[in-house]
Amino acid sequence: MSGKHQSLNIAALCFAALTLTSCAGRQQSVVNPAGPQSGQIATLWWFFLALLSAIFIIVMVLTALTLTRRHRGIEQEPLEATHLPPPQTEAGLTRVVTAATILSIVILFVLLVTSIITGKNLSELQDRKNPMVIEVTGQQWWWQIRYQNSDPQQVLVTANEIHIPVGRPVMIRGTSHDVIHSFWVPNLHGKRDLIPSRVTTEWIQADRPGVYRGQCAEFCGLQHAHMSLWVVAEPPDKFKTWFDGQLKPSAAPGTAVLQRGQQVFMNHACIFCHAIRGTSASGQNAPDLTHFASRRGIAANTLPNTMGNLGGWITNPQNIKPGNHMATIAMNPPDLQPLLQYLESLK
Amino acid sequence: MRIISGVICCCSLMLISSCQREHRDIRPSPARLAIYGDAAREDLIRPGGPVRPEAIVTNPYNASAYDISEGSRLFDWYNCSGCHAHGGGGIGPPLIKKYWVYGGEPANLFDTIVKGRPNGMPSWGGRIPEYQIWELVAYVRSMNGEQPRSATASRQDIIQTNPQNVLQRPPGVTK
Amino acid sequence: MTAARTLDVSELPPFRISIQAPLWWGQVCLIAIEATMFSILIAAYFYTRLRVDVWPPPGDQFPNVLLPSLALIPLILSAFGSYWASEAAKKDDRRGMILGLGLNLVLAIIFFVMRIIEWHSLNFNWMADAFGSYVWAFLGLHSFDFIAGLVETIVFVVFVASGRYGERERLGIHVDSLVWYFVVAIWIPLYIVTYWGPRLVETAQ
Amino acid sequence: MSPAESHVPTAEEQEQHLRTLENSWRHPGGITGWLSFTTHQAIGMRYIVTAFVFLVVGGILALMMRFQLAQPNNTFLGPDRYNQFFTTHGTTMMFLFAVPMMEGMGIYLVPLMVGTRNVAFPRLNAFGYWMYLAGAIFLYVGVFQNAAPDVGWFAYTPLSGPEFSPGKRPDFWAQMITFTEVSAMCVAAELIATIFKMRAPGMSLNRIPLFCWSMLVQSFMVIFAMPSVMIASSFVLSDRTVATNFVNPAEGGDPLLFQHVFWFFGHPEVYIIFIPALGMVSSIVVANSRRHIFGYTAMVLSLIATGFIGFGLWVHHMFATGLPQIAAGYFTAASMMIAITSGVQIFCWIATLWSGRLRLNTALHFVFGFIAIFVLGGLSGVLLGSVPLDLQVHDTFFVVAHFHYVLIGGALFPLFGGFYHWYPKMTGRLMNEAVGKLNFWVLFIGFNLTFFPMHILGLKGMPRRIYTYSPEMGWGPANLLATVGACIIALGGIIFIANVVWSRRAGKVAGNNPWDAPSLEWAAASPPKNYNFEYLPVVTSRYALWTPPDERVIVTGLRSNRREVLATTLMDAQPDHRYVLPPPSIWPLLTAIAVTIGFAGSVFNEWYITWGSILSGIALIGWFWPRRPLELKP
Repeated sequence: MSGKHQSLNIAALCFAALTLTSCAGRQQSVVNPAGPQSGQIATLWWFFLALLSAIFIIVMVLTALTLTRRHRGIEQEPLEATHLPPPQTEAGLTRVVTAATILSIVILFVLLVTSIITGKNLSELQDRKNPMVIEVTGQQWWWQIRYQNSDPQQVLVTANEIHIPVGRPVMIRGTSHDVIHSFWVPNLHGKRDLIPSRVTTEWIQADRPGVYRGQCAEFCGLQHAHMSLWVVAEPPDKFKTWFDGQLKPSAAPGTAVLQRGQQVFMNHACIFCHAIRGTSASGQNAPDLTHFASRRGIAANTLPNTMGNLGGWITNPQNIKPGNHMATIAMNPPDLQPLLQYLESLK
Repeated sequence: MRIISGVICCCSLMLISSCQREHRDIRPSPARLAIYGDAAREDLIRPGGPVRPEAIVTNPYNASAYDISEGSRLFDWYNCSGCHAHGGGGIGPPLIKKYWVYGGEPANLFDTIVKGRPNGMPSWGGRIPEYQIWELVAYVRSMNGEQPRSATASRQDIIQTNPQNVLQRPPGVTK
Repeated sequence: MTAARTLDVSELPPFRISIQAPLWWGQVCLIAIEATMFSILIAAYFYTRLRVDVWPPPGDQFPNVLLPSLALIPLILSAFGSYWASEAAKKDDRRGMILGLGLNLVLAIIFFVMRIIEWHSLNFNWMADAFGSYVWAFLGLHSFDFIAGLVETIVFVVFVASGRYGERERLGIHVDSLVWYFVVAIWIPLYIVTYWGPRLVETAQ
Repeated sequence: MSPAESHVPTAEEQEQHLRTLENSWRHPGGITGWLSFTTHQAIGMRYIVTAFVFLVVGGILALMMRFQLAQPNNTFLGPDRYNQFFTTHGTTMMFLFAVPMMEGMGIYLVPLMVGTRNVAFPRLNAFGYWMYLAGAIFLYVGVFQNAAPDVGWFAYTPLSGPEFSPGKRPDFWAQMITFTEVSAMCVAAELIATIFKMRAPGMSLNRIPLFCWSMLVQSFMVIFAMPSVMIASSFVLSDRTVATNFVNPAEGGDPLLFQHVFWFFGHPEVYIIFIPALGMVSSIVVANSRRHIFGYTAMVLSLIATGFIGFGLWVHHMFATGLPQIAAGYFTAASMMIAITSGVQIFCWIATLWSGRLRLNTALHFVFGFIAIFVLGGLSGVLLGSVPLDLQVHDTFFVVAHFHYVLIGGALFPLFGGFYHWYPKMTGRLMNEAVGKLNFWVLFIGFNLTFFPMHILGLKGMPRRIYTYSPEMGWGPANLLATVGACIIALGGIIFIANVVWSRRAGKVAGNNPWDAPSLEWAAASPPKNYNFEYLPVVTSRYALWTPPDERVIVTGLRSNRREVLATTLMDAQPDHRYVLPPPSIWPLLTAIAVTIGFAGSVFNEWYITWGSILSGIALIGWFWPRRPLELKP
């Protein structure tokens, strides 16, 4: 049937289009799993896809066959007299339709069982003994990340970038500060909504080192499109060094320029919303900037973290992310340059 | 058919009539980015002081629902609620009232926020841009019903659900 | 269309005041809609209630049950008035219709007065919390239906008393009785949820 | 009561009968007269035309969105505009196009198909249309006031709550729903009463045309689904206006409650939209394969089963909120079960086509297109029913692709087929077949070009409802392809409109039954007279017009000097009594205006509810004011 050919052509066309850019977009893909959960789901996906495509093709072929000359009655007597085909045809059709119905019930049952088994396996991939707990709080439009720990000295607060050790299950406990968001890193696991006044949990685990992109998947307002995060999976030792580095307070500004920059930061609205550990800045409404320079992106990874982008972001955030909550402050160049240098020094 | 044309007519009428309530000044105009600087701080000799800036005396964001809600967000973020609670007052005077020491008109409120006032009200002029001050003014006035009800939020949705408290809850407890 | 045979229906009555009337079925559909609405609201009530530990929330006292329970008596009796009227409507008995509707009216008003008195004893309003919102939603929605039914009854009394009525109005009275049965019947679950709900589920916890 | 060998009306009796009938069913003249029409053809046509206008409007919005997404970091619309557009697009297509369009077709066709003169409650019918129109205007007043809803067509709280949606945007959304629900419920009630009580004598339940069955099931779904969306939208509205706390987590409410209540409507809504379409498919297939439908009983049962199961799987829209395993398992099973009922119908149609003698006209083209697209959409639906897979593709473009395959494939294609099938009945002229087939291919190609790539976008991690994306995501090419496809769809729409307009003037004259179709609407004149049938037909088989003429029976003895119809019994449609329908009236419009004042005003000030109720009370009294003659003389 034309429908089938049509769809297949389109499919081919799309895959062609995709291969052109196959290098790009691998970091946020359902079919490029990097952990056990996403791996299981991907397997299930291919299984479903194969089975369902088979069904689709069969149905389409049958439909197409009804279009042959024979069925269009061009080579057969018309039905105008009775408007019913001969009884044996009818009986045959009844048998076929019954069989098809039963078959589809069986297939659906198989799909149901496999899907439930996979679901069960997913929920069993947990490390109850010494879980590594990361609390993710969705906010319009960024992610607050909090490495939970019984020892308050070991609690780390950062934003928009999660580092996890390879091969260790990590428990994501999520909630929201304002509206409903959804935590989604396709290469690692499916979605989990972050709902105000509720805590939702999800277990993720990365089996190979890499940088995986996640994005808010529940519409959350003006800048829903620019609310992404990076998950960096590293070998345990590398993770340890990163973690310890992040625990340290920010380095005191060495040079005069950096001191000036810090002063600018403290004297402007920045200080009301941002925190920099080791200074008097302790705002909680916006990302913690203690080790800002070590992060990959700014504005919830809307832009790569370069001094140029940072300058553009600070002077006019509403251009880059219209509607976001960062204050627009007309800052004169003599103030701006030191501030940028100071922020970029927060390694 | 006649009905359809009628619809089109009133739609075009709507298009012409602008609606202040729904206006969203997402990109504040450069004119409203002014930082008044610490020079604006109140001198203790002349409480009240002259209204600044003389240029604008009516709030540009008056009756704009978006800016009122932005104001209420800033009211929390800049911790105004620390002293004024949610209008009820505490360390600072209540903001839901009829008599204002330094005047309750938009221009007076603007002035108060820019310069600060004796006995604790800090000067914000040096810190936050003009447009945010006007948003705060709009919100403070809405507390006293001096903004159209249709532009004011009926209530704050999730004031008491602080994520940290939520996350501290032992599993299973829902409230 | 051309046909050899015909089916002559001229002997059939031009109307029928019974379950056979299309209007009866239309009314049943509208009642089904209302009933569904209230059941969903009740389900939502219990969903909300089971998410919290203290119910009603601190500060809200239990709505007292004495007056509403007494009020059930005139309410249920009023349904009989309505039944009387609908039977009379079938037999085209004018006196019966007036008396039935009148009885219905008087008892309904008594009930409503009792409800209004009872409202003042509630120490919370719909803005207080979810509990308040639901209680007032139940009361408000049911009162709305109730008043609508009341007005309908009054109108019919006027029509019948003034003699400007025929089969259509009699059918109307018959079908209107369905509405009134519903208004009465739906209040009983709502009454239980509103006044006993908090207590019952509380003890269940 | 059985057909008697009684007196067949003579020619001059018929003449006389016809004249009085014409007279008692004549439309009132003048603009007030036009505003007080109550015949089902007029109201049905108003529904269809209005709904089609909103299909075009929604389509234009969709096209704008496609332009915005055509390339990375595009600034054609910007976030605020984009959010308003996709919300208005979804809301328009769901509430202002799909449901009213299906109801319009039902109102137009059901009385013809069951062989009566009008719907059971003509004035309620008119009222329903005015409410729908008022709701549509209300929403678009908002749109043009820069107050279009911008929170998604299922305005999740707390995003749609008072704190995060300043202004009146979600209020316009919520109140528009109230309008359209009232209208939908009126239609449901009167269609049920019509199908139950006003069928032609002899049309027992097992002889009802499948389209009427589907409208019946749809009407029942409306009755049990719509109240729940009214509750949901009222939660939002009252939280926003009078500060109730139904969904406010701070005061014991729960945002998830809104999702439950909304989806308890939202999922059946899909079936409310496409079950009538299934009925249309059956009509087209029967007429154009020239044979009885295969497995009538199986079809009816699966329609009813769909109606029931449709209420059992709302939670599969909420898997990502983290539900207990067991609940998720149940809803997966339910989602799979509904695939069976749809599958049975597909099989039956294929069997019918297989053993029929196909007349491959445009309508049948659209049926084949429907099968191709809808099967694909249904299969991807099975995929979404599985919890683990749903966690990945939920709220991505994969879902966007899925529901467009189901809704456009499942509802729009049959609808266009229906247009081509019934256009001759509605206008008396056939649509141009050559243009029609071109129209089909353009739409079909454009559709697949637009929505198939979205599956892949979803797998590549593109969430829905994002107004832009960065180049390095690699979503550019597929999106560009989709935009091109959208333009082709628009072209298809233009071809269709051109064909409609051209055929209206110059199409081939159709005659009563151009397709030699079996159902009763083809016995009426095209376009039908206000009274549909000169003499009401008596039905002796499931395919009335395929019974030889000499076995046909007509009803005599109905008075023609007033709008009188026949009420029959529920099960086997025995004549029970005659039933007089009211004359045209302006009161439905006045009532609708009164209710509109209440609804629209209450968005800004809750007291309007009171004023609106008082006004509508007055209007209703006018509506039911006793008519002369008070006594219905036999």
